[in-house]
Amino acid sequence: MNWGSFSAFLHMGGYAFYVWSSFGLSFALLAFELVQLSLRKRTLLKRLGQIQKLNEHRGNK
Amino acid sequence: MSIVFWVIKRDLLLAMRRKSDVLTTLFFFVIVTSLFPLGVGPEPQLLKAIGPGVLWVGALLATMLSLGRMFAADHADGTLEQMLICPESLSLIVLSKVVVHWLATGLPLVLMSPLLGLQFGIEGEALRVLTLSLLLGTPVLSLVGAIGASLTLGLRGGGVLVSLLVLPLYIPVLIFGAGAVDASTSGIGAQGHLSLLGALLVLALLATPKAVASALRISLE
Amino acid sequence: MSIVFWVIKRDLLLAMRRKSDVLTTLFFFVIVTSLFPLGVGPEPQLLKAIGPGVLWVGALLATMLSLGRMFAADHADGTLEQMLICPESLSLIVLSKVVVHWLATGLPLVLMSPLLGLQFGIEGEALRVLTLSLLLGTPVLSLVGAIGASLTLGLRGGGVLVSLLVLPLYIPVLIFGAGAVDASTSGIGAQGHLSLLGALLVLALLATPKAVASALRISLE
Amino acid sequence: MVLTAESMLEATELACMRGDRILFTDVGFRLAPGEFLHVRGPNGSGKSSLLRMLSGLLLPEAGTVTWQGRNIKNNEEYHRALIYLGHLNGIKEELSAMENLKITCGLAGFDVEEKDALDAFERIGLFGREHLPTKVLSQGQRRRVMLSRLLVAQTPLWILDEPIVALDTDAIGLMRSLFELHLENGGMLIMTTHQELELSAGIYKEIRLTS
Amino acid sequence: MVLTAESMLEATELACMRGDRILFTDVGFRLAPGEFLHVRGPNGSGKSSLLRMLSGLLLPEAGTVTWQGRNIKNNEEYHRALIYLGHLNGIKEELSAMENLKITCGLAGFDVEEKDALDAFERIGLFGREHLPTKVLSQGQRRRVMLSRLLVAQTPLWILDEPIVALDTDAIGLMRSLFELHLENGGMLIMTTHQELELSAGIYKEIRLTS
Amino acid sequence: MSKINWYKYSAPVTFYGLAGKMFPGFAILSAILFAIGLYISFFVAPTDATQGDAYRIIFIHVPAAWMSMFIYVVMAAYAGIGLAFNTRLSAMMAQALAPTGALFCFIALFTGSFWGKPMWGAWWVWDARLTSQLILFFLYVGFISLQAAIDDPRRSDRAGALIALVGVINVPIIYFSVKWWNTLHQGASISLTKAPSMAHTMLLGMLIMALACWMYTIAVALYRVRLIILERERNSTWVSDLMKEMK
Ligand code: HEM
Ligand SMILES: Nc1ncnc2c1ncn2[C@@H]1O[C@H](COP(=O)(O)OP(=O)(O)OP(=O)(O)O)[C@@H](O)[C@H]1O
Ligand SMILES: Nc1ncnc2c1ncn2[C@@H]1O[C@H](COP(=O)(O)OP(=O)(O)OP(=O)(O)O)[C@@H](O)[C@H]1O
Ligand SMILES: [Mg+2]
Ligand SMILES: [Mg+2]
Repeated sequence: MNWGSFSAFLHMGGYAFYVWSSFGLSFALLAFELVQLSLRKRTLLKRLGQIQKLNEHRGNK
Repeated sequence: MSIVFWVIKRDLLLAMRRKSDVLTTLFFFVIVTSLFPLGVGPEPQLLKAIGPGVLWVGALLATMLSLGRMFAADHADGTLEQMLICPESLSLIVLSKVVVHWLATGLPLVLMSPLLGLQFGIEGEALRVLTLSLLLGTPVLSLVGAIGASLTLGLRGGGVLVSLLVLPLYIPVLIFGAGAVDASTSGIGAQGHLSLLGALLVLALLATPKAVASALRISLE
Repeated sequence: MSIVFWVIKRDLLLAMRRKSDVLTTLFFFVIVTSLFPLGVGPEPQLLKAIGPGVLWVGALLATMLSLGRMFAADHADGTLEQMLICPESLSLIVLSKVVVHWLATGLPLVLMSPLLGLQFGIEGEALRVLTLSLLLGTPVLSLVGAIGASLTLGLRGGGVLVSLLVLPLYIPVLIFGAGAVDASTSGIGAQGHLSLLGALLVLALLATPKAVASALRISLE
Repeated sequence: MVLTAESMLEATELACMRGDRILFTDVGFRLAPGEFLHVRGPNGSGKSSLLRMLSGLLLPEAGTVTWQGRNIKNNEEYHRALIYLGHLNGIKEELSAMENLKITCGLAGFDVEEKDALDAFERIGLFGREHLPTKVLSQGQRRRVMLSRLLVAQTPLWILDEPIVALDTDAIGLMRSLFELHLENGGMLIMTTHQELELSAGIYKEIRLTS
Repeated sequence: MVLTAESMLEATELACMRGDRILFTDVGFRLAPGEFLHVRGPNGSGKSSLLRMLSGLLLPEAGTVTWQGRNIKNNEEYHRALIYLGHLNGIKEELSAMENLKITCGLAGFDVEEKDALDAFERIGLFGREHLPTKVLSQGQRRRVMLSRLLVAQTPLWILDEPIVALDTDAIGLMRSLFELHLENGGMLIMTTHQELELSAGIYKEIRLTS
Repeated sequence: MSKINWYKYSAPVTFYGLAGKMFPGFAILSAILFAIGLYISFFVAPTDATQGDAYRIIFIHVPAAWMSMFIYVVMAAYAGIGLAFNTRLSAMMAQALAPTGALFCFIALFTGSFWGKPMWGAWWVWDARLTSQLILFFLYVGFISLQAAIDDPRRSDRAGALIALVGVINVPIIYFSVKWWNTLHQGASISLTKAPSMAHTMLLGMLIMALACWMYTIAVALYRVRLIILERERNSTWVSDLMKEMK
């Protein structure tokens, strides 16, 4: 174990800003990609549902 | 008044739809500034010295290149004809169009400039002054550019003509703008340069819309 | 073979008729390079150091901006369709068009560069190397640029796309080109850089026409 | 030449010169509500030029055009009363039919409801294509987008340069009935076309240009 | 389906998809010398798309097009035998009619004599306008510049997309007789048009697309 | 309608199901590996003698840099196969990989920046490696925006493939030209300080993080390619059957 205390861990030997920004932003970006993908899936399914409805509507006619 | 709303709405919509037009200018700016280190070599000292100049020249060129688009599409597809025969004041339409032009070209440049400044090693106060000078200067570039754009509408090789017409008018803006940063780093203070830029902006706001309106009428004869 | 003749004749005729198109590129080159002293300040030492870089970046930007015109007019008025269904080899047509493009944009830049070099205080051997590097490099820019131009034909905001696509491909040319002058002034000798530029030229001559031909077919689907 | 109460648009002794060629001289007419002026003539005789003159886009070499007795130059009222559709479509390829219509009408000074616009598109046969960018539409469909403006506008004077080019027979039929309705309601129509188009309403007038 | 000796152009089971819309499926025909294929259908039904497919500009979603039994893809011989004129003019606004004609023919692989070109312009009614830049010409005159190519070319297959749009009646008459001559000489013609155009020569065939 | 050659549409259909089955496995694997990798990065690996704790950025920086390069090559390979054999699935795979590749490229760029500031005192220097990474980012953005600008999927696949191939030929040219440019010019003032004798645990940590990134990439690409398939086939019968099932 490298760190004497939790605050030492957070302090990162004086490089807290750089280290945490790097890791934080990186994982935030990965998470953002996942969120964006699931949003895209949701809108796509909605649109497919609409197409479906439209087709049924036409079929009934 | 509603005409202003419609023109702005339409042009913003078009800008959104043709996102890449907006991006062109921004990207061009980024390219110009990033190519320089590749051209002149990587020494930090040299880069820091030429940084503000490069950014300002980049902004100026990017704006100049986007001028062609200000009225050209409307001219080619006949919308401009419709605007001329529309009952509202043409100056107002022109002003709205210029505002959208700045929102779509000038503003992104201003927002991008701190990042590019960092690549040249410009930091702190100098970076702040650089951004501020661009914020004041780019609207002037759009306004003055509109005159050139409207005068050269539909002419063969409008491109070179626009540049020829607006370039002399742009040079004061460039000198005060790039000068502001130098003044601030050399300790003179950028106050004077920035006020002059502000004065140029007010002048341009008052004078150009009418000039552009009459230029448009002449061009569409 | 006669197709080459006709394409070249036609494009040269059009270039003569639209003289201002040719002038635009040249003029842009002149502007970029002349604005820099205004932006970065007048110290001769600084200017001499950045001179080759500025000229090369200027040439690169000028070529990049002219790429849009390479196929756009032919696309808009349907001539390109006719070329695709014409019995002759498309690669040959493409090559002819690129040649004219270079004659109308690259060559004038090369001819102009000694003059602009002098403005930056570049002289003697260095100036000779600069011109030579441009002479070897600008045809590569035209050739490689044709790929970008053909792929983005008729797309929204082709402008930025072309820049995005060709820029990374241009960088080696820029580096070797601007590097040649530095190498010659620093005494290493420009031989190596210039041979590399020559190699790039041969590579581009062999590979690009086919790539452009297929890009055109893709774009006109 | 006394101005009758009814004649709204009046052109006197118009002349047009293009390059070093005189296209026409001494063209004049009066137009009252419910009248239809057909401008005829072979290709290149100056029809489009005349129409542009009447809309104020081209200054006449000689002669004047007046609207309710006032010259049309810088005449706001005239521009409010006019729709001019030329050879150019005046539509943006990137925008959909719906956006195009809303915006052209907005620019002309009146708002269109989404519903009215949809109605118009349905009538003109663009149903289901309202939201496609116009550049993917066929030649005839693009013309229809431009013409849909006539369905929602309430202006008295229409100046149309070959409006029915590229339209199929159904669409031509629709346009014919639209023109008839417009004339019956007291509208005025100035038009060129090389195809035959007989209207059963309105008073027919004709100008023949020769080349 | 046996290939008869005479059928030169043959299309089988063509299908076309645009965006997510199926425009047509299962379109097929054979064309022999002296035959005239009229592609009909309302606006947006896919006529232009079919013609582009037949000229090799658009890959069919399904089906094949053959010329003398060989697929037209990368088929030089076919392209030598073909003239395709679409909605776009394919002419350069800055060049004169004469330059345009010479160059398009040059690109298509044969040279035109100045004299023949002048003859063609005289016949098509552009006399005296040959040396004006085409951009100052009227709408109909521009179409004529494009069509003048048909007067000097010797190719057997013409594919024309609404060729008579914007032409006046004289010019339409001229085009009609030109088409008839072409068919009589054993040429083939594929065409769309919304206007009526009855030809008194050749064998008439028809494809009707629905929307 | 029956005359359309449905055969060439069949591959995406089957792959749609397959990708759905494979996705969870890779996703879970990547989560576990990330956890282990992060544990090693922060708790097992010791503080560096010269760089202090700032060096820990290496555990995200280097894997991201590796990924950005690998993904480009893989993407170009898929695109090339798609162009040569007209297989739509591989074109879709290329399209699905590109955003993730660009993302890693971006991560490498800014983590490098955040490392450079404390180490060199500058956010950015025009070093060969940095510059070529920046250019790689431009290549990604070019590919993505070209595909996004084309509405017609067939054209967008083929145009994208062409530019990806041209790009992949150019990457080595760019790399060497930049390197040469830089070494010719540069004094000894600044150079990329290589970590002294890479410690064992550091290497292990980097490898595990890299593996985690790989799993992440595969999972995300599978997920995205499913969406692309659905989007493109939205009018086909199997999609509407699927939609009925889901109701
Ligand atoms: C924006 C800045 C930076 C960028 C774009 C960048 C880019 C890269 C790239 C592309 C690689 C992979 C190279 C390969 O595997 O051959 C890499 C590896 C590496 N980078 Fe960076 N870097 C940056 C800043 C830094 C800084 C500031 C440091 C340390 C002070 C650093 C240390 C390393 C190390 C140690 C490696 C692994 C070296 C190896 O595997 O050979 N980087 N970087
Ligand atoms: N610079 C010029 N020099 C000579 N003639 C010119 C010039 N500019 C225009 N013209 C002529 O002016 C006429 C333009 O006429 P216009 O477009 O009004 O014709 P139109 O009647 O609308 O024909 P169309 O039915 O073909 O549309 C053409 O005959 C053209 O040749
Ligand atoms: N991306 C797309 N999405 C939906 N529909 C599309 C798309 N692209 C094209 N279309 C449709 O394809 C058709 C194009 O048809 P085409 O141009 O061949 O028609 P046409 O028969 O020549 O019509 P016209 O008589 O008007 O010239 C139009 O109906 C258009 O709406
Ligand atoms: Mg006309
Ligand atoms: Mg059509």
